[in-house]
Amino acid sequence: MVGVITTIVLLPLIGAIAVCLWPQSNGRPIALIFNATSAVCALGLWRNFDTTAAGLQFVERHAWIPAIGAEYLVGIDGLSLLLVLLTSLIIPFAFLAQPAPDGRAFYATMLVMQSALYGTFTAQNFILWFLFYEMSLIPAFLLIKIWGGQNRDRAATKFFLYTFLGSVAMLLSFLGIYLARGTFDFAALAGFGKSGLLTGKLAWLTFAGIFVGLAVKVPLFPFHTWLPDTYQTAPTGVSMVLTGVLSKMGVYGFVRLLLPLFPNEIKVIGPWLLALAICSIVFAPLAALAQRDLKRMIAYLSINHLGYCMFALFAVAASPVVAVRIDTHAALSGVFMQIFNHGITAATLFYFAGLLEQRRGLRGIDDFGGLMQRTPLLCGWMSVAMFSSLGLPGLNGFIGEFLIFKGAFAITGLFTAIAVIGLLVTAVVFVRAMQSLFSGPLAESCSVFPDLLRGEKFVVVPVTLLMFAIGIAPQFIFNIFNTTVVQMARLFA
Amino acid sequence: MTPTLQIFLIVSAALFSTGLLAALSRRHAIFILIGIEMMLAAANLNFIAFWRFGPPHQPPTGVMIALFSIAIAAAEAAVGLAMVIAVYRHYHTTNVDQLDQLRG
Amino acid sequence: MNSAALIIIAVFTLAAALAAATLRKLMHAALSLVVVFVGIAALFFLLGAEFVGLALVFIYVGAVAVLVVFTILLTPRDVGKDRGFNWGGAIVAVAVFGGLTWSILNTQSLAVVAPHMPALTVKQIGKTLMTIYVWPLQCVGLLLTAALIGALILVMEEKR
Amino acid sequence: MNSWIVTHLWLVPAEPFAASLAILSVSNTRRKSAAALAVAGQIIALALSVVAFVSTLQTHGFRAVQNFTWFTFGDQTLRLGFVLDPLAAAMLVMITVVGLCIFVFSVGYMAEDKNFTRFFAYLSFFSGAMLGLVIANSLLLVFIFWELVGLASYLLIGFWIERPSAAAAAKKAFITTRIGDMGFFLGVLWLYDRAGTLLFYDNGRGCLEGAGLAMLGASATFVALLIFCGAVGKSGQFPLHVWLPDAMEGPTPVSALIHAATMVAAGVFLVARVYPLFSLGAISGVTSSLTVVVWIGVTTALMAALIAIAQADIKRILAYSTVSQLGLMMVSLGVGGVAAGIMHLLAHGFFKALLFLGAGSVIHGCHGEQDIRKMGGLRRFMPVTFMTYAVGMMALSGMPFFFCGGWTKEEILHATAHWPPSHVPYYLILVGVVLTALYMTRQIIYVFFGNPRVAAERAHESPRIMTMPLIVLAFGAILLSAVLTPAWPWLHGYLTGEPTYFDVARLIQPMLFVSLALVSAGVGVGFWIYRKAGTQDGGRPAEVDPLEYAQPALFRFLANKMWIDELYARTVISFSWMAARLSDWMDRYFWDGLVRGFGAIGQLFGIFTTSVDERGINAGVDETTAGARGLGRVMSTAHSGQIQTYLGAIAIGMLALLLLYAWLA
Repeated sequence: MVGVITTIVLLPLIGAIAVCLWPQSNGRPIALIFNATSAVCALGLWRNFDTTAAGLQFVERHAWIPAIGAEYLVGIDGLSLLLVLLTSLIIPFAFLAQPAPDGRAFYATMLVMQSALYGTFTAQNFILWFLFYEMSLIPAFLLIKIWGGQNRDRAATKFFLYTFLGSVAMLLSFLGIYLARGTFDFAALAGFGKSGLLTGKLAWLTFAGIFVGLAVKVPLFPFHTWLPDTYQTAPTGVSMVLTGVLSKMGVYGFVRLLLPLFPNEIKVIGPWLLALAICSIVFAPLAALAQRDLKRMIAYLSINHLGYCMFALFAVAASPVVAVRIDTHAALSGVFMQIFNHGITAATLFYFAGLLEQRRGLRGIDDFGGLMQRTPLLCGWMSVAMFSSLGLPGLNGFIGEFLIFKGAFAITGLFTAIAVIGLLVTAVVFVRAMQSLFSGPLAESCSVFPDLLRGEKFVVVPVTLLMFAIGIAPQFIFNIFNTTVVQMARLFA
Repeated sequence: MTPTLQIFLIVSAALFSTGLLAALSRRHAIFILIGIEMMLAAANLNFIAFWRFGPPHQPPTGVMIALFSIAIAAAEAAVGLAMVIAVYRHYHTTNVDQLDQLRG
Repeated sequence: MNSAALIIIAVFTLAAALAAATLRKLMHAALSLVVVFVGIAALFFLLGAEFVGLALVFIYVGAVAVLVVFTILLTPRDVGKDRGFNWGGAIVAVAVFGGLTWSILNTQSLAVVAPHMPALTVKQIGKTLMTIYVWPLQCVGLLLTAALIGALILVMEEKR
Repeated sequence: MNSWIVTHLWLVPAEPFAASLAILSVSNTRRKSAAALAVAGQIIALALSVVAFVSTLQTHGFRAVQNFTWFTFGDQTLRLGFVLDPLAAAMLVMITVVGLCIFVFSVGYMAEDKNFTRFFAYLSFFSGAMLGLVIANSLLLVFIFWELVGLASYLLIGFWIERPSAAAAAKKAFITTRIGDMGFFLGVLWLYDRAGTLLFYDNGRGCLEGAGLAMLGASATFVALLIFCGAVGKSGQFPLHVWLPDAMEGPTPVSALIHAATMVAAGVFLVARVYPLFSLGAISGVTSSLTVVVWIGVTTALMAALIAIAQADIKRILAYSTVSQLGLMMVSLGVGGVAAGIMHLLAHGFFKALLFLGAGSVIHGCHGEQDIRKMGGLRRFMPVTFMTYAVGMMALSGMPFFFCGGWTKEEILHATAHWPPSHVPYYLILVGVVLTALYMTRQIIYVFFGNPRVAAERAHESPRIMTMPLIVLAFGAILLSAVLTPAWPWLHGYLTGEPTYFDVARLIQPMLFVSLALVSAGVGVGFWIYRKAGTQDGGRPAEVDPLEYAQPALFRFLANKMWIDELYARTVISFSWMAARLSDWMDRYFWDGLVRGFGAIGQLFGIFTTSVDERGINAGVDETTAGARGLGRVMSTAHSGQIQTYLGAIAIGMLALLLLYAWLA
């Protein structure tokens, strides 16, 4: 009997085959049907998920390669469920993005990536996890390389080299851990973490390997330089998935692997890690301020938003004294919230950037002007996404950021005070973008733009409503992971 | 004085490095193949030496691997040399400097 | 095991190897390669692996070296202008040699002498090949066949 | 048990919010229904506010809270709440009354605008956010509404979206106030950390009650100052006042509602709301945080009043006047006169809204002209506007007896005079009072007296729908005096929770004469200086200001707003641009180059062989000439397609592994 998680992971793969075999040249309808089916399964998972029970649920365990400790072990806890739901939300959203590449291969590749993402978020054994983790890399590479815009070769190679080198470092580290401890099971490894998984130089070496591998994926300053190029050149839908879900794999890895496995190492170099996160938070929006390309600008702000996640995680893990429970809970909840919120908000921003690009053919900030007069609806809904991204209360972005800051402030007040600069600069970036896109006299080149079309409204309105719902009454999201937060907080107690 | 394992290993290392030298420094494709053959032979020498100096046991794994390795090396040499001929026909050169169709 | 024999064979082999790597004329290098293989085969004899030594001589000296020579003959002219020697490669090779030697000498567990061992008979080898290693043997056979066909296809005249 | 209005207090802000949503969802062309919805929302909010106000009259020092859980994170909960006390109730009534007047006025003022419905949606949204702000019982909830108010202000300043100057002003307002808000945000975090709760009142466990304050201890000063940062930004205090005058780019009703009567008062309200944090551990009413408040307030009050003298735009004069008055309120709060400050805030809400709407009426009558030097003699063409404007001017100048501003100003002077640490603020404020009278006199003379100039030639009185709110507000500005006099200081007692009684003997106080003398001096000097303003006089051309003729250098200094904008442009703004460029450059070249350089180390062999080869020398030369781009070229050289290069890379990797082995062994 195949379990529900396996079904969710396999459905997109079957979909990919179906798209390839489908006689019509456009694979989008078929792809969307399979998306929807997985999403329905994910919703069923959510409905039957026991939010009060600790530990993994819906576990499926089969022997795979006993000789190297690899088993097929999937299961979800609150965090995994959150990310599965996010994936189910973002991928169909990305399929509807404009400008969309033609052909079946694009959709098939995206479906393969979706399957890999589901696998990554549900696998609980390192080998299996790593397999899915890498499986997501190759479709991403192909999507950028084949369907990307200008400089796609360079961007794709850079993306691949960075993430691939990171993965190699991580794999080697895990081999080291396996040789020392003889298991690949996340839960079992986490059990060793407290007393020190490894000792001496080897511990630092494995730590460094995993750290670099994950930091590239997130990305954390200064491993981020692949990101602006990649996000800029990738097709809109791919950028949405990259920022909405793929970047979360890194954060997920930090939560699931690095923090539980290396608590002592993180404590030792904690201030340096915090400084890196602060650099992400402060320098990325400053760099965004200097960008003229809309997608590149959003890409830099993505670095900033994930910097908050890293900041809170490091603060909790690196806290020199045992943090008060409320702070740990706030920081962890904030991170999870931010993961979800950034996923939908950044994807929406890319979606809008795509709409503008499709209408104008260009996407420089200076290529537009006075859009508010011509396309008030487009501008209005896009502004909502922008305000959500800059953390306006009442929209989703604020909840996560407030909790992150709340948790981090008690642990490391000075760093938090510096991190606030990031909030400010983000606001400057967006307000400036709104000024040059929406206001002023209507630019000649924009005078024939259509406003939001019916199909586009169907995409934008539900997502925006979700932003409002999370911003005003976020409890339904918190319910997903509250028990997981409590459980994880014990690690740091 | 009876020779230790180290001496054999050093000889093998020297042979390997010489092979590497040939493979890295010469421009002619056949020289590169010669270098690779030497490196493979050095590896075989290691297998045999470790087998001889290790604890005696059945089956003689080192010898077996060396045998297979020789067989595979032969196959490799056959294909490699065939490729040299094919490349020569196509480009009228065997100088690897000029074979950079895969330039990034 | 005789140290004197070992040293003589080793020096002989390495000298031939160096010649194979550095001689200007390809034909001379190919012939030096034959000498290298004979030397290695001698080392195998010294180590008590007579069967492998013989196989090496048959295969390398008998087949591979001949192949090399034929290839050299089949590609007589070379329009390449640069016949220079790349010293970068030499430095890397020396560095690799140094690194390997250093680690070999620094590993105490390698300073052992050969234990007494009963001679390895061809019968034993044959038995092992046909029992434990029967699958790899079949695979190698398949591989060789494939290589043979592949080489043939590669060297066939391109159709116009 | 709480009364119905306390448990349903959320309905007050919900009405305008609902109206805003409803307006946004109706078509752009249905103007009448949009206006009706907005006004209806405001009327319901007003009615509910009055109900709330009445319920606070039951007892002295009435306070009721309604707290609820917003969400649970981990096993912790975050609670928010609403509070109804005299401060909140008084603010509610003031905002809804003034707001209603302005809504009605807008129906006339914006009648021609093509985005009429959007305007009312924004206006209702603002009103809802502001009402939420005053009834919030949690610093976090205050912050949330605070930001929403800022958003509404941003949208409304930039309402005329096709004007680049409006967009720039909106941007400036949003960013400048957000600088203050970031301080406020840190204050929220700090308070939450120390007190463990953000609720103001929670049956003795709130952060403004005994136990919560005790937990704060010495950090209260920092928390208070950080919160004050937010107030500085929103209330346009020095040094973050620069956005407020520029905000006059918005439609005039917006200036009246947001930038005069309500939003800018939010800062003052906030300080009053969290006053226990400021006064914690006070010695004879003085703490270091309050001292900061006083000095910031004094600086702002005096500076803004000085700048107002040299402005020519009718709305800018009022804007600087607002800044100055807010400074005055801050001083009042800082020296301990909380009730006085809030009373002035309420009174200011009425008369400044009146003045702005009057200015709007003038601009409407003069067909969009805002330069006072081009007006003149308007009292004949616009009698109602003139009368109401004069009432507003008297109230703002602080003319005693009949105008509410006089009584509250007198009370502020009284409080300031007795501030223990220093008398300097008192004297500076006296100067400020004279200056206020002076610039208001100047404005009145320029606009309503003298000869009609260019813009006044075709001037006409505004329609009834615009003059009615003016009259209502003018009466409000006068009638409010009834509860402000020292003889029957009902409002003072209501706010402080002390019983009040009538005693006509207290009506006459020394401070009254000081105030009267100063205002008279200001008005008198004003009439003397500007008696011939707008006409040719001696060697002075007609278009030159008398003060400009007498003191050109000083006038230019003031007219250019003391060059503070320029100073910021040269320092803060250019610095942040440099930082942005630097970050971008570092990213593109340094970090990326560094990482690529790391990659190149792995491919050292590629570099090595190329540097030996002639091709390598060429690449090397290129590298030096092409600067940082050379690194990329070196990288691509590594991808040379040369198998030997790849082989070499493998060998180097092997060496690296050996080195690692050596390091570990």
